[in-house]
Amino acid sequence: MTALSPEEWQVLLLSLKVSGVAMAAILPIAFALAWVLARWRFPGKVLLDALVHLPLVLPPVVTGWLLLIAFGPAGPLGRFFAEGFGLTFIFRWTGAALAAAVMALPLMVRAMRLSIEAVDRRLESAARSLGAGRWRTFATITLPLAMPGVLAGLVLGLARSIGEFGATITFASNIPGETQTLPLAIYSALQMPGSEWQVTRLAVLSILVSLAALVASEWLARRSGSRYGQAGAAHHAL
Amino acid sequence: MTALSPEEWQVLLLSLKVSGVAMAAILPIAFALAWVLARWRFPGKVLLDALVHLPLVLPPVVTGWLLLIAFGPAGPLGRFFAEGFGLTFIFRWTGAALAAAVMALPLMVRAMRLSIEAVDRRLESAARSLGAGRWRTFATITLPLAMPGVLAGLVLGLARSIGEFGATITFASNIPGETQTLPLAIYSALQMPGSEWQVTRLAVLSILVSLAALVASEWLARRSGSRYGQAGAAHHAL
Amino acid sequence: AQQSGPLVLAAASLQESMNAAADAWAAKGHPRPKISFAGSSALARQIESGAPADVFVSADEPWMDEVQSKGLLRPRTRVSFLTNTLVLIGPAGKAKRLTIRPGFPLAAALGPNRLAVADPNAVPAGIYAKQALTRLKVWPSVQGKLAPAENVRAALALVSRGAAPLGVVYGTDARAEPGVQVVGTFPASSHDPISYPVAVLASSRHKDAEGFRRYLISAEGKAVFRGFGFGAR
Amino acid sequence: MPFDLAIALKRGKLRLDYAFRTEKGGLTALFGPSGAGKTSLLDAIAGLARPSAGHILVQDTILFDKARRIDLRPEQRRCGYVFQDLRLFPHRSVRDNLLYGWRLAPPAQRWMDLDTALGFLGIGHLLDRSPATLSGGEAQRVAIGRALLSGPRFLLMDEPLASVDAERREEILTVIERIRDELALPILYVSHDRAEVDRLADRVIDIPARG
Amino acid sequence: MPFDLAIALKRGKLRLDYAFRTEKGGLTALFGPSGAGKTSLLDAIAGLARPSAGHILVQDTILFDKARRIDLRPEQRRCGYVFQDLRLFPHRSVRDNLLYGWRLAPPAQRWMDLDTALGFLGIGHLLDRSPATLSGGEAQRVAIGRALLSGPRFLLMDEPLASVDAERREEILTVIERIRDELALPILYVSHDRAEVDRLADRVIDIPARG
Ligand SMILES: Nc1ncnc2c1ncn2[C@@H]1O[C@H](COP(=O)(O)OP(=O)(O)OP(=O)(O)O)[C@@H](O)[C@H]1O
Ligand SMILES: Nc1ncnc2c1ncn2[C@@H]1O[C@H](COP(=O)(O)OP(=O)(O)OP(=O)(O)O)[C@@H](O)[C@H]1O
Ligand SMILES: [Mg+2]
Ligand SMILES: [Mg+2]
Repeated sequence: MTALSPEEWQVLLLSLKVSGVAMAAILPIAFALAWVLARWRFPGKVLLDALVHLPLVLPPVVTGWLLLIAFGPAGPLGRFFAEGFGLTFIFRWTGAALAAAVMALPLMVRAMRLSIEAVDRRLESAARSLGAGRWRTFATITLPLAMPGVLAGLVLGLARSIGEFGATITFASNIPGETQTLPLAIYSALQMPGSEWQVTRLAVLSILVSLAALVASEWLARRSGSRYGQAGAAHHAL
Repeated sequence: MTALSPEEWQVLLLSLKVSGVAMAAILPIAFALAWVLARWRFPGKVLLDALVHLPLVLPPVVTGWLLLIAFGPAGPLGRFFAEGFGLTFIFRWTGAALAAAVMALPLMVRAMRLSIEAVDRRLESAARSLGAGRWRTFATITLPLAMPGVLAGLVLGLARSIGEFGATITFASNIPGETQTLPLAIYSALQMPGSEWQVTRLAVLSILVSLAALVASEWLARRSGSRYGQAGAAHHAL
Repeated sequence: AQQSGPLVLAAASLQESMNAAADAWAAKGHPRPKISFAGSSALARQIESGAPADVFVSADEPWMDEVQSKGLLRPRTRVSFLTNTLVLIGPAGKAKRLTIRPGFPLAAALGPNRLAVADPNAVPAGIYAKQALTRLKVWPSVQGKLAPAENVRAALALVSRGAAPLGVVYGTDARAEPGVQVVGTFPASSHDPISYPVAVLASSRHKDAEGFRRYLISAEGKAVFRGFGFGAR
Repeated sequence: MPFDLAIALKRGKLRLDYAFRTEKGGLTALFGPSGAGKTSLLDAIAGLARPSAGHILVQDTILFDKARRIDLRPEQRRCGYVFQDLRLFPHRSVRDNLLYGWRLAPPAQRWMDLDTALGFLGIGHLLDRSPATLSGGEAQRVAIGRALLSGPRFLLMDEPLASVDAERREEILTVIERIRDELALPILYVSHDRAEVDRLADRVIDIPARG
Repeated sequence: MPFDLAIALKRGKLRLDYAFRTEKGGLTALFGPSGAGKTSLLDAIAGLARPSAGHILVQDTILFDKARRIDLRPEQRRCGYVFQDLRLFPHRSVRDNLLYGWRLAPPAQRWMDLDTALGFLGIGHLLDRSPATLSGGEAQRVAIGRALLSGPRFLLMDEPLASVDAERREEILTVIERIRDELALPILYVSHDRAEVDRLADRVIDIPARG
């Protein structure tokens, strides 16, 4: 494989920017939702759960269309962000990031929720009685213990956001240098007959990016010792 | 909302068939992969992991295209299944199920893997010393303890398969009554101006299907007592 | 912002030709337009939601009608400037010629296999194909043997990959893909005229928008598209 | 008064009632059959189980009073709780477990340092280990050390020496006696070992069997 | 010979060596300081830790022999292991925990039935409870019952009475004595309680401290 062309660099860097910003923005929201779904009990919880799953269930094009209605220049949220923060989404890389974040959300919430539910709450009460407040207990006990789910959620979300196509093209359009991420570039290439080589190069780029994310997450998982439970059990190997 | 038209019924029932068969077929494979990734150590594990994530990373159209190459009439796997089992995929509902299964795979594997990794292996060795062989230990201890992940994987996979569009239309085409699932019907409707009402009806159908799946999974989770860990900890609520 | 070119929303099937036209326009000293290629329906919805673009090139008339009916086009800028043909294709080197006339034996030529088309209920190329096959009285015999694809390029890929022995696509697509060959051309009378309208959007503030539109519909612009097999009006 | 409490507590279908006062400092042993509710009582005092009625005072500080709507959060109660099920933090080294509460306590409240604890508990060589690799008795000693190092105002010890060997037990008992006498810390101590109780306790509270 | 073993075992950086034989049936106590390697030895005999060398025979059956490449799987060894950390199955009721091994054992191998076990362990009222809701001593008795009900050929008991109250302890000890005498089951028994050991043990093996 020869070196990347300037256009390929542009697409790659844009993809990284879009996915990176999407993950950074959605991670706390996803964790908060996972927390609420794991720990709280309230009427309508199933509805919130369903709402979170929505971007998974609906065809991405429909999600993109809904984003267009909500976050477009005339949409209520679109106006809110434009007037409140000077933030516009349509035809901008921020829109691609928004689409990627929304599509990644359900995957992240599920993985994190699973790990939060698995945390032994007796350890939290031990921390409390040792003098740690709610927040410190959360930061020093719950969050590290839920780390495998956070990392899994991040990997899933990142992979999903790297691959996001339908919602992005519908909502943010396919503008080179602004919203043309890897999958959109692949789509454009697929529109031209005889572009297999170009498609392959772009697909391999996608794969490499997420392979890097995977390796990084495995490394983080090992470093954060998030598999401590197995360390002790290792000598019980049968 | 008025009653469903015959076409809508057809789409709904086909979607249920496709997703149901996809889940039934992929569940054991996903669990086996999750197991291997959670429990085994071998060179190239990261590669297997990356391979599993592939359908998430690549734009669905590319996955569909790869399926076409592998499972098409001329593809190696296509030939294998056609000759060995009389099973063809292209342009058939089985192809839509295959596409849905492949797209759901990474989500299912991650959720299951997370739960398998969280199983306390000391409990497995206790079962072994009480006379249970590997398989019985698996069936009576490991699997039930990993059930939250299995259920989460099923819900994620089902939602994803209900929403699957790009790979299906590329690989299995958009044949009414054969491969036209809910998202494909939605797509067709979206292509025509003034079809918002039709799109909305179909989207609501999708949502209802996965809401039902969610409720069922919550019910199963409660019934299988998969949150036993929290039962005892409930009185430690702070 | 006026340093960069106008934002053009163009149907995905114009990918190569529109890029070539933009290059030619840029070579004349203008900032190169930014072009977003997607399905006409997606682009039209973006325009309807108030997206700030300058020029819209649709692959069919109904979506341009839709946008126009909402008052989103700059008055008197809409022109249908390109035409295309509809052809029957088969895999390169393997397909036998078929004469396309009323009642021609399409079903027999397919045998047990399927005919690749763009979605005949939704996508323009599919709608034209359905019209043509209906007028030629072969629709009833092939109606159950269709493989409707997401768009015309995907239908093309089904044939070039050997998944379908025959397909109905635009002449421009068939010409660009070496993996297929034209088996026959549908008479222009068998379907509505295939035309591509262009218009400047009402919200456009870009000084080059009208200039680029004029270039596209000029003899020079049309020549670029002719090079890709389009007809020009 | 070191301990002054009268509470009602729900555990599943069971309702547990407790009421006692201890007159002066020292070590109070809780003695009673398995399942009588000793751990439940300690949980309530630590603020980890909420009584349905009553009050809890430790050294004249109100930790809980239903009528006056006082319910101090666990982290405000400053108890040094050695849990029956230990509850070491599995993701932290033995050192970090030991210092968890120590680091949170204001220096003025600390009354034991790490080296002292390591000495009489005999766990100096385990500092860098993960709790999952400890033997039963090692883990138990770490749990004792963690509670003592958090600078508590009173101790709740739930069978703290259950799987500690005789020699080490002797050393730890001596330290507990010193804490009782020199620091005058109120201690609630659960044990099934009559000899231990007789030696340590200034007073024995009997928790009768229920149900 | 009830037990005949000589093995070397790795635990982290530690290397543990054991070698002893017991001449006739009965109860052998393992006595030694915390961290000496008592649990590790029981794990090796149960087949849950693999020795790097040596052999393990119980009642003349070879469970492990490095030289002859024999290594029976844990489920083939038929040991009744009361774990120091109990290891009750959290997703099953107390009843299902108790009957887990019982159901797996061929009827001819069972030598105790559920009612007998419930009787002397005093856990009849807990059958439908989830292990997470048990008190420390209750859980421990369930763990003893589960091991006895699995119809084992020999018992490995790791501080089985650590948090059981005196009265109940007496009853359980009586039953263990009966098992030792009437069934002539070899028992390896870990305890830190000298009195308990003196009363039960036919022989005491000292496991010295290491490192
Ligand atoms: N969630 C629950 N549901 C039902 N019963 C419960 C629950 N939690 C605790 N119990 C019961 O409450 C009683 C008191 O339990 P507790 O742990 O306080 O006993 P204890 O005196 O500490 O016993 P031990 O000496 O065995 O540790 C026990 O009988 C226990 O089974
Ligand atoms: N994974 C490990 N890494 C390092 N050391 C370990 C590991 N597992 C066990 N050990 C050490 O091996 C030694 C023996 O442990 P074992 O559990 O057999 O002790 P024990 O005699 O049962 O002690 P106790 O009476 O406290 O239960 C201990 O010092 C323990 O710390
Ligand atoms: Mg207790
Ligand atoms: Mg031990």
